[in-house]
Amino acid sequence: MDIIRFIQYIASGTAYTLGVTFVALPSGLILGLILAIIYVYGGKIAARTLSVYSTIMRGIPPIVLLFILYFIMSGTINLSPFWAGSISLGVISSAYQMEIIRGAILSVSGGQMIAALAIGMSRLQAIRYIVLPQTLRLAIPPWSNEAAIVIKDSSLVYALGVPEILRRAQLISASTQQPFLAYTTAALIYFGLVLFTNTLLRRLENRLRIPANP
Amino acid sequence: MSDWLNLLIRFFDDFLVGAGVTLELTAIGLVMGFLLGLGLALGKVYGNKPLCWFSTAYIELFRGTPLLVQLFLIYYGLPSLGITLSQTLSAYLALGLNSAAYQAEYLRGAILAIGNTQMTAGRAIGLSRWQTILHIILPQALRLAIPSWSNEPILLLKSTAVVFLIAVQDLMAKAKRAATTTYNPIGSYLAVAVVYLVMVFALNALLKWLERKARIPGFEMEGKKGSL
Amino acid sequence: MTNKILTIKNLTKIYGDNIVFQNIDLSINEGDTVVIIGPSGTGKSTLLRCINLLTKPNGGQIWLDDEEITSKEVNEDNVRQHIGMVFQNFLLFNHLTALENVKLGLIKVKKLDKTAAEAKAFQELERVGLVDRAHHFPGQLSGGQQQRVAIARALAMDPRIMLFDEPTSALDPELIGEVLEVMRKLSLAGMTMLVVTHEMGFAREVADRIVFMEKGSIVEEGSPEDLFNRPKFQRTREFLWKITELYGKKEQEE
Amino acid sequence: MKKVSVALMLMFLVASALVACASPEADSVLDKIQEAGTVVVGTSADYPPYEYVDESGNFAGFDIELMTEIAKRMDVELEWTDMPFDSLIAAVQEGKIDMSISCFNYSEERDEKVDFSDAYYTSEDAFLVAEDFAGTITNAEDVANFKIGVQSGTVQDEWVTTELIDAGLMEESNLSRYERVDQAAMDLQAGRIEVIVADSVPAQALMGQFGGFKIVFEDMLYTGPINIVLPEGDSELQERVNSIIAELQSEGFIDDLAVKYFSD
Repeated sequence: MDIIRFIQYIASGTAYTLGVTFVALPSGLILGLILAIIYVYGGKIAARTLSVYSTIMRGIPPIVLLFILYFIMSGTINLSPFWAGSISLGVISSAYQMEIIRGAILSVSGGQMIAALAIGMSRLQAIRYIVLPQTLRLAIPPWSNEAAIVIKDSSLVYALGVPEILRRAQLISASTQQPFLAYTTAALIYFGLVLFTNTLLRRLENRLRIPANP
Repeated sequence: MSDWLNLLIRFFDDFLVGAGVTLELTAIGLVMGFLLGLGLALGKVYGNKPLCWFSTAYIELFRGTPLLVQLFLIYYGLPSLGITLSQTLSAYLALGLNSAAYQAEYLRGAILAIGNTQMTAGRAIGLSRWQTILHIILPQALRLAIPSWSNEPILLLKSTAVVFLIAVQDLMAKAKRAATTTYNPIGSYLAVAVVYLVMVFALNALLKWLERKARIPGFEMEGKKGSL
Repeated sequence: MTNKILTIKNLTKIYGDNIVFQNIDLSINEGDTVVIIGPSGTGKSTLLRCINLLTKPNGGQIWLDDEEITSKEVNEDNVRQHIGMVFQNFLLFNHLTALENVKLGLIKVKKLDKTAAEAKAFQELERVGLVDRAHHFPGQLSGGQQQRVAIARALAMDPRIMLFDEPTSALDPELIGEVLEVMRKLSLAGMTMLVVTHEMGFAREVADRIVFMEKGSIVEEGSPEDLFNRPKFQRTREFLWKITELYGKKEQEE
Repeated sequence: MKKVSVALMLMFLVASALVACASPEADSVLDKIQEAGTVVVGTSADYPPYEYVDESGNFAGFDIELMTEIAKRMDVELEWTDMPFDSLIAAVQEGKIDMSISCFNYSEERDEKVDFSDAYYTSEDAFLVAEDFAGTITNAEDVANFKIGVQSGTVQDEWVTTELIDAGLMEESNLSRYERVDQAAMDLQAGRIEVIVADSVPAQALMGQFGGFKIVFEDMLYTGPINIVLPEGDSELQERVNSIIAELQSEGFIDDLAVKYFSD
């Protein structure tokens, strides 16, 4: 097999890696966002519960959680390893994203909420139009860190047999006896993806920056 | 539930052995990562151009790729270059090399926060560049780095859980064993999840305690007010 | 007989063991400007927040026109849009321009369409003299300008009454004048206003009535003339003396 | 952008709702299968040539094609669920899948949890070594003198664990349990292990794929007949599957498949 086809074969796993990331990251964001809002505005019991959720989810290695969630999911509904793995990674990421967004909500001053209520907005409107737009901008830098982590963690679905970059590197290293080349190629593709995402998010951050925001 | 407790009791010894391996991996990875990370941090801040460039490239590459890929590269990739390491040695090396990149960044932050003034002061009393680094800057920087550094042991402990994929008999491998013997994968992985949680909590408590210890008055550094 | 816009009876607020204020009675006629003065920490700001239902009182009642707004059936969001509030630290929405700050409530709360909201918002910015700053973000405006936008934002909702919570105390001295000027014009135009401030000059000149509060209760109230020249109570006299003394010193320093 | 996020949110909600619903138990799995018109079969598609994922991402292999024919003859649709090998028995036991085909050998411990169909093929165990392997293995137990690799959770893993380690013939540290059998092959190549104990058919496949390997020993240890795993105590389903297997054997269908997949 010539080198180009060799690299092509591994690179075609990128579609799966990106697929996993594009399911896990947004679902983790939506879940994390909802949980963060409930955490901050949902009263004491909700906050207590979610703090336990966060501690547990962040205290267990992602691969252990991935296996637990995957077995629960593949047992209850018929999902392909790709979907089960992606959603599991999303759930895992939700705990980390919840903490990021919660931190950002808390750093948007409480006065913003009060000012919104004072002109007659409901709490939900205040969260939707005042708190969240500011929160999400603040959350971009730590969130871009999390995006890189999710891209890297997507390699864990290898263990579930999803033919993503790492799995393909392994398959081709077995058939061509070129493991070093195969894994180096895989590593460089991951590196490119992480670099690309970071650059993209930095651009986004600059574009969304509020002029002269204190 | 009682099934689950039975499982936990039946495999308790096994899990303990696995937890021991996990802790060993964490400890060795941490020490290796610290020594190498310190070198990288110094190389990036004070090194000449090639050294600085190397340190930067190393840090970016190791932080920008999955640990699992690094592990496979070392375990399955190196033999084709004629370097065949054992399973445990490969795991130590992968964890150490990976952790070094992260620890280098914590240490670099602390070194930069100490600032140039300390270097000037050291040089002013006739110390050489490396003497100043060794006797003036590092003692302060290491203390300064403690709060941000104290995340690393826990992150590393959690990331050791992939080494079962190169057949190292860590806690996660024991869970797999329990799963295949009892045909109860969910229960087995839940059981080791609890063991991991206990280890993480214990380690966290230990680190908090150490952090408090390090804050003894008189050992406090002026640079602590620096922006970290 | 003039129309009472705001009536407060027996209002009490307690945080834990700390009585913020107790048994407050107060009423405001349509078109009047009432100024509350008194030392810091006597519950003046909390009183304003209670009136706007941002804080729940522990006892007592408040009526806006003829509606009891402290009753349980009341929709708080509805009440708040009829009570404008201006805060000490402006609290403009940081991610929106001046125009958008004023416009948002019109669109989301009053449900105006975009063109109507924009026209109204420009009208309010005109009133506070900031049309030329419409597209600036809060971070690009001076403190005085920010506070004027905040006033325009509150006015845009066509409130029955405006509450001002120390609107100038976070401002550099040279910026205080422009805000007070806007408030003076509002008062002259017949807006009903309840103002907490330490600006004695403003109180003396603009207020129809002055209320002196101390340690959680109203000590005395009356016309500026009566209160400043013939205070009935020793405590009022002491407070007024202290504040003019302070003021005098401050002015000499600058 | 808005639509995308709404769609994703919906997707996520649906998924989590599905997770929350557990499948109800039916009286006979056969009734349930026929009622639904679909049989849900679990496999672990990482064991070529029995079952694997081909280059275009479809399931392929001996077991896969056999099961497709069985489903056709049951007159129902076939739905595959791919899961790790270790979890297949549990999934059948809990009724999450109707049956499982994944090169299952009979074992007593497994039989306590689930039922087995009649055998559709008979396999042997093989000891796979590098071509320059110099050791001698005359009895199966002689393998205890070498560093062994197995796929985790297979009967070969079971055999080494009980017959060699528990019997005191070898140290547990000399056994490496791998997630996948091709990982073991890579370690055999690197010289970290000396012998792979595996089913002889995949062992031959590895020989072809990697090169430089040879088989030094072949026998039935714990392996032997390969069966389909069925839910415990469901005789109706068992009879139906057995009769189809008998049909396929007498028609020569299974022999043809073996020629297609197992001979080079």
